[in-house]
Amino acid sequence: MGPKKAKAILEAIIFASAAPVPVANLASVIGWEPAQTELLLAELAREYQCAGRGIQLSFVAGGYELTTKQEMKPYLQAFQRPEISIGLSQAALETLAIIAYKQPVTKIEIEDIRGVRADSAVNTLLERGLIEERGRQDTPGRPILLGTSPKFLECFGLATLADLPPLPKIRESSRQSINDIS
Amino acid sequence: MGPKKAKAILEAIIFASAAPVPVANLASVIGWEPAQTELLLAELAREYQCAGRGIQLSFVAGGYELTTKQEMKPYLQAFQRPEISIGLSQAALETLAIIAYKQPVTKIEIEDIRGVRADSAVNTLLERGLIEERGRQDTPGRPILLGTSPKFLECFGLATLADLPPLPKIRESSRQSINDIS
Amino acid sequence: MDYRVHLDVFEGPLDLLLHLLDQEKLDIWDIEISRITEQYLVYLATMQEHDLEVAGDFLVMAATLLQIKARALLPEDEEAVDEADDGLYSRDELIRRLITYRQYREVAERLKHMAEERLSVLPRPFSSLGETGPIKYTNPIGNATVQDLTSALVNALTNWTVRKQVQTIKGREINLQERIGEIALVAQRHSPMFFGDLLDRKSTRTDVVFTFLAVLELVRQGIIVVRQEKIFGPIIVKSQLPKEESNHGA
Repeated sequence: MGPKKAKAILEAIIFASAAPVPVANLASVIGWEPAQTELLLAELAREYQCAGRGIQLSFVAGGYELTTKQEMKPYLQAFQRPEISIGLSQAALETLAIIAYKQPVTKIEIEDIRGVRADSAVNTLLERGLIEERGRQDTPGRPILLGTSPKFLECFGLATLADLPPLPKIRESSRQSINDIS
Repeated sequence: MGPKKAKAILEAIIFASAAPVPVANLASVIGWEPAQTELLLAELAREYQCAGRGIQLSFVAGGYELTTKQEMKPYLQAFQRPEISIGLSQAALETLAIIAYKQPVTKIEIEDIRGVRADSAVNTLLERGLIEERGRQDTPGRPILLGTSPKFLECFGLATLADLPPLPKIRESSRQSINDIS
Repeated sequence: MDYRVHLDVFEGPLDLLLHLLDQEKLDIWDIEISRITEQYLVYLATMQEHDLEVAGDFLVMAATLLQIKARALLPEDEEAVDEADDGLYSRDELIRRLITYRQYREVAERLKHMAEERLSVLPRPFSSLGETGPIKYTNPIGNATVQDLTSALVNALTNWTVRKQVQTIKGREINLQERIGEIALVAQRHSPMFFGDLLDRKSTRTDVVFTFLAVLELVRQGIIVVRQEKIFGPIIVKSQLPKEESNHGA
């Protein structure tokens, strides 16, 4: 197939994909050699670079993906209506962080660290598929254990849990508490 | 701001949005008049039309959205449109058609037209978010009024309700035969 | 034959009537009531033969058809009975309804086609922006980054440390494990006893909760059993362990 049609197909596939698309997959759909496909992708990427375009083609995590350009961020933020933001609340984010670093962990342990009820935050995270139940702890009450889901890794662009960054430097007293929990 | 930058911003916002974006919202971010913004969007849509592109800009459900082009379908077999699965029964589809054309309409009116109970079909449509309640009719029993939702437009690729195909014409020619008794 | 195939496909009496009209290649306007009534009744009979539940709507239509047919045979005094509140309607009304229904049935077909067409263009699978509709978690973390995650944890831990220091000053700690041991002993000695007797006047809400948890754990381990005769009634705790010396003395 000709380069124009092939390029259109590449654009459509990358656009419709939830994750970066490896070049091998793209090559097989258009029936080109991977090396030739790479060249075509480079051409596509160059076209996006022009000043009139707001999106870009980049190579991430072993595949190609479309994203908005870096310099569009302020306009996207301006566009975002705070009351309909689908982001996570601070409570949910802290709860997610505790679960991510301390998993498997019970709701009581989370409540102990945060000092407030965790039900609502935990439900939010479960609903969004970021965490999941991991059986029960063999202690009184047999509380449910929580851990992060594969979707969590995907959303934060992590290959494995080992890729979570080490915690940044913090006050001495807090450092103590991290040792306690991890 | 210049048209190039404005166009890039429009592209980025529409790309990043999950639902079609109304022109008013777009205009306010780039600080252009809505009418001028529409012209810019038309230009953008034209650029996408070129053969080397796999995606298109269209006006659906009162806003602008980017999707893959129709002719890309064969190459995108592996991908599914999220959330929208039309799989509606004939009953639900007919009920939806009546609501779409006659809205706001009561369940009784629907039942009158279809000649059968509408509860189950109406519930299905409500559950799928294709229709919504529109208050109550000021008649005895105060029945609930039903109308289509924005999601209906989106699922059926309609810009506005005015874009619904016209109802098939009733042939008037043999009208007198109504009066005949056979 | 043909009946068999279509039996359960009809959306209602109007749908069935339209099908019969199509089959006979009859125009709605030229509907021959007597002919169509006969066919309609044959259909209903077939449905019953196959033990398919014939919905009330189908029966009402049968009655309507029969009445229209009967009226056609009578002299023209129909106006008087036309609007009778028997739930049935006239031939004109039937034709009007068939036409209206057919309009929507046809347009439903168009809509179905449009929806299918719509399925052949794909949107982006998720968005990075907020949405205007009900919240869908297509991108469940909004624009949070891993850095946000770590700083959230640091924040939580910092708060925790501060709170812990405060707690240590005023707090006395309840150890669940200790409480379990205590209750096992008390229950063994005083079995059977009331749950309430495991507490005293100084017990705080936390004490109650811990005692309750301890009891649940002991039940799980099979060391004690509990019984409650009615909701909110007293809970009776009974130890499963053999009693100590006092038992022998009795």
